[in-house]
Order: sequence, then structure tokens, then C-alpha cells
Amino acid sequence: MSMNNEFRPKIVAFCCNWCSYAGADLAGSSRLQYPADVKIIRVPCSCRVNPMFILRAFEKGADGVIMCGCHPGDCHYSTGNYYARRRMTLLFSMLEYLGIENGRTRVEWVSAAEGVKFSTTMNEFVDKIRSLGENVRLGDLRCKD
Amino acid sequence: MYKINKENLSALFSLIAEANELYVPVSINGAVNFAAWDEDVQVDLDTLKTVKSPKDAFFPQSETLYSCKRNGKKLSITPEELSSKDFVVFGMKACDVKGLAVLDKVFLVDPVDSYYKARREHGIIVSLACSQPEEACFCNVFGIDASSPEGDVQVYMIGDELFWNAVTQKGEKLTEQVKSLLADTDEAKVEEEKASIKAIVERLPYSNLSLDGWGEDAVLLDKFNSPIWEELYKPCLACGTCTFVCPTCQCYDIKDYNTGNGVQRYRCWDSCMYSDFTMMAHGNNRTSQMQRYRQRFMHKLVYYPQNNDGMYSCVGCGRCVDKCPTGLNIVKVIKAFEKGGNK
Amino acid sequence: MCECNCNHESFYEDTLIPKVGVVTDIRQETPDVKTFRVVAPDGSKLFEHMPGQCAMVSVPGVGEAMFSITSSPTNKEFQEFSIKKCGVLTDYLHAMEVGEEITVRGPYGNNFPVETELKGKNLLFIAGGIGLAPLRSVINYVLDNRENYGTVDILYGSRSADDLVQLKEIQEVWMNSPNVNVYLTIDREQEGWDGHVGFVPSYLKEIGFDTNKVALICGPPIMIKFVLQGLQEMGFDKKQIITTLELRMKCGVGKCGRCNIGSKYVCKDGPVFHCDELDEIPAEY
Amino acid sequence: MQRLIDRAKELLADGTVVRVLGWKKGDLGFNPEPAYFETAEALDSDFIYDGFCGANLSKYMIEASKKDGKTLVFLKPCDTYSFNQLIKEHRVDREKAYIIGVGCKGKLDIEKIKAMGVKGILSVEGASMDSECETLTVKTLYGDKEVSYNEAMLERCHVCKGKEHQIADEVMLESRDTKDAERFAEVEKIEAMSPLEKFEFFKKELSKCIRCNACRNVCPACSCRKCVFDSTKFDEATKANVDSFEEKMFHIIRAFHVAGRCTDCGECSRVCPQGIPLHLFNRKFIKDIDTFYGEFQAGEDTETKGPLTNFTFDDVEPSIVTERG
Repeated sequence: MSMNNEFRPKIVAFCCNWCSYAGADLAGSSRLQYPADVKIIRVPCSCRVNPMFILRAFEKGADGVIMCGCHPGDCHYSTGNYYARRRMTLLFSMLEYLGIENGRTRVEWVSAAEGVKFSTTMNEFVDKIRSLGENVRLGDLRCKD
Repeated sequence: MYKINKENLSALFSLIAEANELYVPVSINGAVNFAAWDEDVQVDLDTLKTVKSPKDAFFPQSETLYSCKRNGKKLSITPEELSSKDFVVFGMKACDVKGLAVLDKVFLVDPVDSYYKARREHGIIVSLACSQPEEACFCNVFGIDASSPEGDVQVYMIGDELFWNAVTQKGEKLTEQVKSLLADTDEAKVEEEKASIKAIVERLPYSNLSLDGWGEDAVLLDKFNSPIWEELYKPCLACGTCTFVCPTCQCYDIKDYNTGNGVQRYRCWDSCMYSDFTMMAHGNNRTSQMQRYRQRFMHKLVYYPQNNDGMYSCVGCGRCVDKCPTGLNIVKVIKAFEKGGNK
Repeated sequence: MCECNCNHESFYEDTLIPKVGVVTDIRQETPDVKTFRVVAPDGSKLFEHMPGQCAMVSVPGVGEAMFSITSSPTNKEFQEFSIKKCGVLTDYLHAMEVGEEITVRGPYGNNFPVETELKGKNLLFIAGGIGLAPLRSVINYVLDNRENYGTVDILYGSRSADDLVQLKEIQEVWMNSPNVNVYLTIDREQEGWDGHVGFVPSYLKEIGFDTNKVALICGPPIMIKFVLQGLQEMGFDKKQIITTLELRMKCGVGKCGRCNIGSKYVCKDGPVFHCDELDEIPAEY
Repeated sequence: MQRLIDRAKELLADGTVVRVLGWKKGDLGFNPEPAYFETAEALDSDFIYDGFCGANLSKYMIEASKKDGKTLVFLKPCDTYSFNQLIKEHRVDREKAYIIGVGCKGKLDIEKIKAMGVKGILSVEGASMDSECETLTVKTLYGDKEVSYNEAMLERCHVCKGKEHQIADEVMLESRDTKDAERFAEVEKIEAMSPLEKFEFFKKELSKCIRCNACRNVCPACSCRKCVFDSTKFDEATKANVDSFEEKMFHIIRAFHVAGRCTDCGECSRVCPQGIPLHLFNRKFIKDIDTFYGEFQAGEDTETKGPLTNFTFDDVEPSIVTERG
């Protein structure tokens, strides 16, 4: 925690094992900086991300959730991210419809070679969430204490 | 006997709310339920029955019992504080009040449920007579008088006036608190109203429902093994609507919620209609919906009365009649058995 | 109904609020059964109970379930629970280490009528598998108060020799007690086992007991069913047969409604029932 | 109605079917229940089909498909979409069903009549299939009232999908055109709100939820043998309305699980004891699917892939949503 009560968002990033997680790895080994507020959860494929995962993350106090996967066409399982793309589009649209600020969710395709993209994406996303402030609309009050 | 003009109701409510928490029937987008009062809520005393019964003022749909924290191998337990502030539930109907008597026989027998007991001790019931009983009402079948509800204060809404009659000590105390708004009156109008309510009750479609063959003297196994259940349950969707709107259903579940820095153990209403109600590691003893359906009605009409000197665990509020998505209800059960010779 | 001398008033706040218990010993009985010894954090006994009573054991965040107390009330130091691994909670318990704290509340339910009906009687215990857990409490209580009871016969069977719970105690203590006969059996032939092979109900018929006894049964439902038949064929009256039931429970005090069958609540009115009582309630167990 | 009974009796008598799935008279005249009939006598005495028979019988066909012999089922035009969808998901057996498509003149909602201030309803006249369906005469304990048929109709009938049966072995009785509103009008109204207004709107609606699961259990698309919300391994709070989060979670996920399969039959909103407009969730998904992936009506046929089990290489990116507004 920083000394001056500055808002430090909690960000959950679901990263697919084959591209985005490797991309994050590359960002790390290339010493590219991205905020420590981002907590990465490795999943076998972006398609593994169940809508419930996203909601649970918000429930337990996340301020923003980002999902990263292989670029369309590059899925390790050939078509997983195409399905994920449709699912997340619909889910995020629903969250917006319920009044959850749509900047709190994001999908980005990051390949294993795109360490730079990973780092800039995360920096941008964290800035966005900082500007939106704490998530008060989709969290469980019991987790706040 | 006192009275107050209806125009002054919100003054009455704010005066009550000064010293107590206050729950009143509130309309939210068309659905009326008991909720905490404040100046902005839309109070609705005209709707006869709230969707949910007011039992959750005393037995909330979910409440934390205690929290646990683990530190290495060590555990610590912090019980939730018991309710300690007086609260007033305004506008409970005769059936709702009787529903509490049914719950009392479960929660106040040894070992006493202290959470419920604390709420019962701090709860002040202002009951409202039903000036216009409706088609699904059959409280008279269980000996309940809609024209003279029990409670700490009885209230009658007649024309532009509200008549106020303190019945118990708690009621007297509340009356003292709001006396500045009340005017003395006699009972003539109330007696008239009572007679009118009784006359309507006699004309209700279910008022002649017969409970012969049920209750304390029911032949338990005959009823249990009756083939009629097999006919009755079929449209049942296995939802929990009937149990959650019921003023007497008291089954609950105890569950844990992990907040990330501790565990809150809470209890919440449960329904015997749910397939996982009796599920345990080695199997389920009620596997079909017929069995679960039968359990609910056998419990209300036979098991409970046999354990509680003949008192039924149904108060005839008719909420299940109104709310069942497929038109099933306890009345249909009673009628089907009557038709089948009560076997 | 309750013969326990525990002071319900002493429960702090509410019976639903548990006590913290420390697991001081874990014994591997069989491949899937462990016996847990539990005491209060200050080393004292958590509560007093009677044979046959149960307690709610819980790991916060994992679950809570009813287990029968397998130690005898005559044990003044601790309580023991023999627990078979079969669900989320029991999996967790089996992975636990000595010294970890759990929560316990109870004791709940009625008990075997050891101080009334069973006094001075000859006793026949029939158990299958983990069903020995509640009976062990009675057996040890009887052995510790030996002068109050007549002969003791124990018939215990399991799937295999490895699945016999409390084998050490059976062989070293029970078999060497005066006027106690122990009959062991396993379901299938096994190397290194020279005892009886066969299901409990058939072994029961082979032995053939006289009816001057009270039978206490606990085991899987199918075993109970055939043992009951066998005993009745031998001439036992249903009043002479006592068994225990097990159902899903949440509160333990007859309020949450889960274990309700007929007008009985198994947690409060049971778990110990005479077989003639069972005829009066619907067969939903 | 007599024609339906006669036809059902014929089919029972000639052995085409062994049971009839229809609606049985309630004891109040406006609370019929879905029921199986196995004899001509039972049909004569109990069968009913009128304006209050809103229940979609498709879901009961899942159980009926497990029974021996054919079941005669009466399906209204909108119910046939659900039946098709169930065939697509292999949850019902077409061979075990003899479908009579029945006409529909708009189904009534007793709650709407009550909301008009009509109390103590004893019977409602003018709801039968032979009537003009213009006015209903409501007999009550407190005198007779007249209400407009259309104003007492279920929400779904105002956005009726049409009079055509999507699947049927034969069709009986005339339908009436009841559509007088745009299907997505309400969704669009919410979409136009500010985020805070949207949030407040749904918070208020969902605060009423009592977690009774009626919406799920009545839904023909919710046909999983074991629902994720019944799983003991999934989470800790499936029955409690402990905090506004759980209801949101439940309703979002429920709507999501039926997205692309929901035929918009409106049963969820019909059965909700608290009158929550649950169709608003489903219709948002339908609208989004139509916009992003082309128009799709679940249950129109038994073959095509649903939008969530399908994709194209050039689908829109999620950023179309997350960078909107």
C-alpha cells in the first residue's frame, strides 16, 4: 500500500497458456514494466474463461478484469478464441447493460512475441481503471472488510 | 381505543421510527414486501398480502451466525451480535401474526434459537385487520379471526381514519411514544368493521374447507402411502416459491461464505422442494419430486400438528395459492384427499 | 429422553455456535478411515456425552457434518470420531495434521439406553464397516461398567481385513474381556485371514444366538435390512432390536427440517431408534 | 375447447397416444395446472383451454419423453419454438410426441388484473377461446368489474412472435393477432439510460428476488440434469439473497446459459412471484446476437447451430462493447 492513500486498483488478468502468458513472460524477461496491481491467472485457453470467472473476480473485489488470448486464427486449439470472442462480447455487453462501467472489462489478443503489447495494454488498462475508481457496483459487500 | 387521520400516517411513521426501527409494506415496482421505512419509500397498506410474508423480520432469509478466522492451525470464532434494538412491524395481518406462533414452537423450544428469540423480544407487532379479504384467504379454517388480529397493537383502517388499540404491554409502550398524534375514540366503528369483515369471510370460496382426516388424529402412514400424491405432484416445478412466500415454513440451511479474509457462517431459508435438500455424501433419502412434495404437505398438515398439540403449520394466508407458477397449492391437496375419502 | 448430564445452559450464546477443538491425535484405521482425537484448546474435554450421541464437526469454509462420537463417555480425557473419507469435508479432515483446530458442537440426539433398558441385559452388537463407530462407544461403556450388564457378543464384519476399524482394540481389549465373545468376518477370501469369510447376515445365521438378548445394530442400510430379517427369524422381537439412522443434518436440534421423517427428527429424536418405532414412521430413511 | 377434448379422446381411443398433456381446471377458475390425462372421463371432467392456460408444456415433454408410449401435447404457437429447441438439444423425443398446435388469442395474467385494483376475484368471464377477447367480466367479492382483455395480457403476448406453429402434427383453433409493441423497445429504453440509471434500475428490480428458482425451473431451455447453481462444489451462496451480488450473478449467468437458446417464450417473467421483468435479460442477449451475428430466432428449426456454439472468422471484436460510449 502506498503511503498517501492513492487508489491502487485490483486487476485480474486471465491469460491463455500458449500466447498471452508467454507474452507476459517475455514482457518480464525484457524488463518491460507493468503495474504490480495486475494479477495474472493462467488458463489453458481463453475459451476456458467461464463468464462466472469474470463475475467471481468482481465479486471478490477486482476493480477490472481483462482477458488475453491468442490472436484469432492462432489458437493452440485452433478455434477456442473464436468462441471466447463471442462469449465475452455478449457478457461484457450485458454488464454494461446492468450499469457496470464498460471500461472495467477488456479483451486483448496478445501473442507470445508481443511482450511490448502486453506491457502497454496492462499500463493502459490500469490507468483506465484508476480513472474509473473503485468497483462498487459488482462486488460483494462481505468481502470489503 | 385511539384514532388518527390517514393524512397523518407518515407523521406517525416518523414518530415510531424515532425510537424504533420500523418495517412497513413497501411497494417496489409493483411488488409489495415488508421493508425498512424511510420518508422516500412508497408505503402500500392497501395491498392485502405482501409477496413474502413478514416472517423475515424475525427469521431473515439469510443471517450471519458467526465468523471464523484461521491463523495457522488456530481458529477463532466470533458470534454475531444479537438484535438489541426495538423494532416495529407495522401492518402484519392476522395470518402473519399466527405464522409467528407456528415459528415460536420451533425456535423457542429447547434448545432455544437465540437469534430468533432476540428478535421476538425486541419486535413489536402492529397488526392490521383485513378490511377486504380476498379469494385465496382461508385463515378461518385454522381458527384465525381476520377481524381481530393478534399482536401488540391492533389497527383498523376505516374510511379516512386509522383506529389504534393497544393489546399488550409492549403495545402500550409504543402507544405512549406516539400518543401526541392519537385522539381518543370509542369502539363503535371498529365493531361495525369487524362485523363486516366476518360477513365477507363467510363468503370466501375456501371458507368451508374441511380439515377432517388431517392434524393430530390423522393416520400418518395411510396419508403417507396414499396414491393421491402421485397424482398431485406432477405439475410441480420443484421451485421454492411456495416455501419462500410461506409465513410458517422454517427449514433452513447453514452455509459458509469465504470473504477472502475469514469465513462467515450464515443460515438461509431452504426449501424441502429442492433436490439437494436431503442430499448427503452417501445418497439422498428423498429422490423423487413426489416424495419432496409429499414431505412439505405432510409436514404442514400431519407431522407438525402431531408434534404440537394439533396446531397446523398453515395459517391459510393463501400466498401459495396466489404465487405457485403451476397453480398447485395446499388447498388442492386438502380437496383432493377429501374427494378421495381422506385416504 | 436425553440422559446426558451435560449442561445445555453452558453453551455459549447458542447451540449453533460451536466450540473450537484441537485434533491431538490421528490414527489411520483402514485405508479410508481415520480416527480423530479432539480436546478443547486448554486440553480439557469438550463436553460430556452418552453412548450413541453425535456431534457436528466442521472445518470453516469447507463444511459441517454430523458424526457419531466413537469414544466412550467413560473416557475422561477426550472425544474420538472415526471418520470415513467420502465427501468434501471428510477429504479435508483426512488431509489434516495433528494440532490443527476444527469446530465441534454438540452433543446432539438421544443415546443408547445404557442406563435404563440395557442394564442387566445380555447384549448382542452387530456392526458392519464404519458402523462400528457409534457401537464402540457403547461397547467400551459396557466394558467399563462390566458389572451392570450380562454377556456381550460382538459380531463385526467388513469388506476386507484391512477395512476392519479399531482392530487393535478389538483384539487386545475386547477379546480379552471376561464374558465377551467377538466374531469377526470379512466379505471375501483374503490372504493372511484365517477367520470367517462371508456377509454379516449369513454369519449371524450360522452362529445363531438365543433371544435372551438386546441387539444393537449399525451398518450400511442393506446389512441392517438382512440382519433384521435374520434376527426376527431367530425369534427376536422388534422391541429387542435397536439401531441408528443417518440423514442429512444441518442444525442438529430439530429445527432446520432436513432430517424430518414422519413426526420425528432424526437429529433430536434419534439417531437411536427401536425397530418397532421405525414401523410407525414413513420408510424414508 | 370441446373440439380439443373430442380430438384427444379420439387419439386416445385409437391408440395413437397413451396420454394427453394439457391443462386441468383449477379450483378458482383462473388457476389451471398442467396435467396428464389418461382417460376420456378425466378429459371430460377436468380439461380446460382458455386465456389463463399460459403454461408452456414443452418442458413437461422432457419427462414425458422418458415414459412409454406417445404423449399428445397441446402447444401454442410460441411453445412450439421451445419444443423445436428441445429437439435440437436432444432433450425430447419427437417420436414420442403427437403435437396438436392450438390457437392462441393472447394469454392472461391474473396479476395484471389484480394490479388494476381488482380484489377478491371469484371468476373471470370472457377468457374462453370462443369469446371475442375484448372485455373480461371479473366477478369479485366486492362486485363485478370489467377490464380490457388486452390490458390483462401477459407481456409476451404484446410482442407475440406470430400465429404460426413451428412444429405440429395438426393445428386446431384460430389464433388472434395480439402484437402491439416492439419486442426490443424496453431493452432500447434501458440502453439509452446512463450507467448509474441502469444500475439503479436493475438493483431495484433484483432486490425483490427471493431466489426461489421458479424462473429457472420453468424455463424450457434450463433443462440441465444438474444445474450449476445446485452444485455443492460450485460455491457457497446459492440460496441466499445475502447481498445484491448473488442475485446479479444468478440472473446474469442464467440468462447467459440460455443465450442463443432462449426462444423468448416469456415463462420466466410469467412465473416470477415478485414480478421481476426477467425477459429483459434474455432479450438483451437476443438483441445483441441479432446485431452482432445476424438475426437468429431459437427454435425456428431443429438443425441450425446456435450463435454461441458457432463463429465466423470476422466476428466483431469485444472492443465494440468495451470501448462503447
